[in-house]
Amino acid sequence: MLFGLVGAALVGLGLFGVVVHPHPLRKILAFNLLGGGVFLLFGVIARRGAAAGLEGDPVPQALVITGIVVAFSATALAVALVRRLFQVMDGADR
Amino acid sequence: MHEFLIGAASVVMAIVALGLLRVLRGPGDADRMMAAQLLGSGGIAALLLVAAGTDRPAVTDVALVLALLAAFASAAFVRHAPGPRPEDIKNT
Amino acid sequence: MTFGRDILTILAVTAGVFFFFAGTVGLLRFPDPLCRLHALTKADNLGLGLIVLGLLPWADGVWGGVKLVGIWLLAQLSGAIVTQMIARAVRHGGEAP
Amino acid sequence: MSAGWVLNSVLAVLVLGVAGAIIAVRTLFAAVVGFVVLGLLLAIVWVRLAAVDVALTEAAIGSGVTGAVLIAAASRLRATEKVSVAEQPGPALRVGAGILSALVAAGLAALVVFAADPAPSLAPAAVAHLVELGVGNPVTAVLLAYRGIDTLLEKMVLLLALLGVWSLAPDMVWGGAPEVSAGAVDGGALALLGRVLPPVGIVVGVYVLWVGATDPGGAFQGGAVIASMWILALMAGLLPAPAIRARWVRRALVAGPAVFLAVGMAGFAWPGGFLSYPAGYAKPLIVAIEAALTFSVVIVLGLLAAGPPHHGPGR
Repeated sequence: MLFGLVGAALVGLGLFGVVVHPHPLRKILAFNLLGGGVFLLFGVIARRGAAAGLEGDPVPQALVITGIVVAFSATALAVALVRRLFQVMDGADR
Repeated sequence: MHEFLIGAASVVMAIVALGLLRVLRGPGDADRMMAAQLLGSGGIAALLLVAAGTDRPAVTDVALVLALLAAFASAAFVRHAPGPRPEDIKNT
Repeated sequence: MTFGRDILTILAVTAGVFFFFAGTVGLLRFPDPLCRLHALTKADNLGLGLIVLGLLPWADGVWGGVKLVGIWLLAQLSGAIVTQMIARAVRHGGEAP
Repeated sequence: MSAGWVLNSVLAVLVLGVAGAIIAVRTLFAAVVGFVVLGLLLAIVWVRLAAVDVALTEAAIGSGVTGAVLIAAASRLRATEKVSVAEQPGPALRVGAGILSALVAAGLAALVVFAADPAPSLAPAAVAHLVELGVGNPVTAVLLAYRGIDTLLEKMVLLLALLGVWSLAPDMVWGGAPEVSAGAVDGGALALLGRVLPPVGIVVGVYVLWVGATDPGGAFQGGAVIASMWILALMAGLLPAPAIRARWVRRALVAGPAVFLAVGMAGFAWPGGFLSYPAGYAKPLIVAIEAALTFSVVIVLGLLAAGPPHHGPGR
């Protein structure tokens, strides 16, 4: 429950950062923050679903694991895009 | 005893978190990495304490992975640390 | 026997927490990066080491104890190397204190 | 329970503080270090939420590999920081974004506070077939048996992301190798780390993969640990970064999904459905898929972190 509220706050902070920060890398960071908040919400839902001798519902937990891996691949792609963007912009300036 | 171990984990986390002020203050990026390194050791210690305090030995594996990867971020930092590098001058 | 074990754990863990405290104070209060690095290594070595020592009696069998010591050694090894790398970065980067 | 409550509160305050700092701090590098720290804190939070599998994933991928990618990017883009200061948003946008974010966060918080009671749970359904599968870890069972298709598609997402990263290379270097190593400028400390850590790391990675059948762990966590060791060796310049047109790279990338698909297709012939395992063979098949997946995950994660090719195949 406590961590659920933390998750909600992370989503809010991340959203704010995505909108407000002009630098694309900061936007990527903020977006990962937002994602982390959503994962935490899932974690709290999983914990509440403790049953059948388990301490948490394994289905949301598995979803979060998949989510973390997908978030990493998206981040790596976004970082590569940003680096290429700045390379191209540098070239255009000169 | 379990209460003591969990309590000790809280204290360790709270203490090393103070070191995070260095991340904010800097001044250099090296100082920031140091604070992160300290929090890494603190996190490992807290996880070990939690593993013993909640009788969940699997948590030790998380500490093991953290200990292994603690050096990884610092290595990435050193690899790209500012300073004259022949290849940097060539590429930028 | 149990009593002695508990005393050992409490003493070692408390001492370990103290070294983390000392390391943090050093990191915050020492004037230049190399001094701060020096403070950091104390926390890394002794703080974690004492906590591992205190937890050894609680380890999950011999294998669990080996894993605990292994984690400490790993942290030692990478801590030592990383510290040296950061020190070099401080010197070459010319980050004046 | 009181000590546990204290620990949870300390963690909650820390996570919020670090998250706030990531958004508020002015220098890019401080924000990235904050993100690495946040990953570590979240790993501990996951342990407190009794989700040790997720904690391992967060420690290995969320903090470790992502952190390395972001630190590298932040160092390379240091020069671009000042350019964008001129594009700071005005106060109106800030206030608007603040209100919007606060509303979203409040809505989610309300969801948490007024959550459905009793909480819905699929845990009993997940436990029901564990004995038949021969897998002791329910999360592994969900990932590879009940919802195997999600995991298969996740592998495809990783491959697509890698293709996307590669496509960003200029035409003339297509098929070449990414640039990861800097040569031994740091006097050998990095090279020492690159020599000493990977042997330990590979053992730990295989261990994490192996215990995944019964205890927290699994293909992605183990794969991420081994992948970071590979990247470390690449950074230290001990191994050459592979050219992306190399045949072994392509084969390694498809090996995991190919084994997964083959088992899935075989499911049509024998037990009667895509990705269904024949009775009695579930555990060996799951372990085989995990081993193949780990191998591909290592290569995909490593190459994703390495970035697009930097110099042409000819050189």
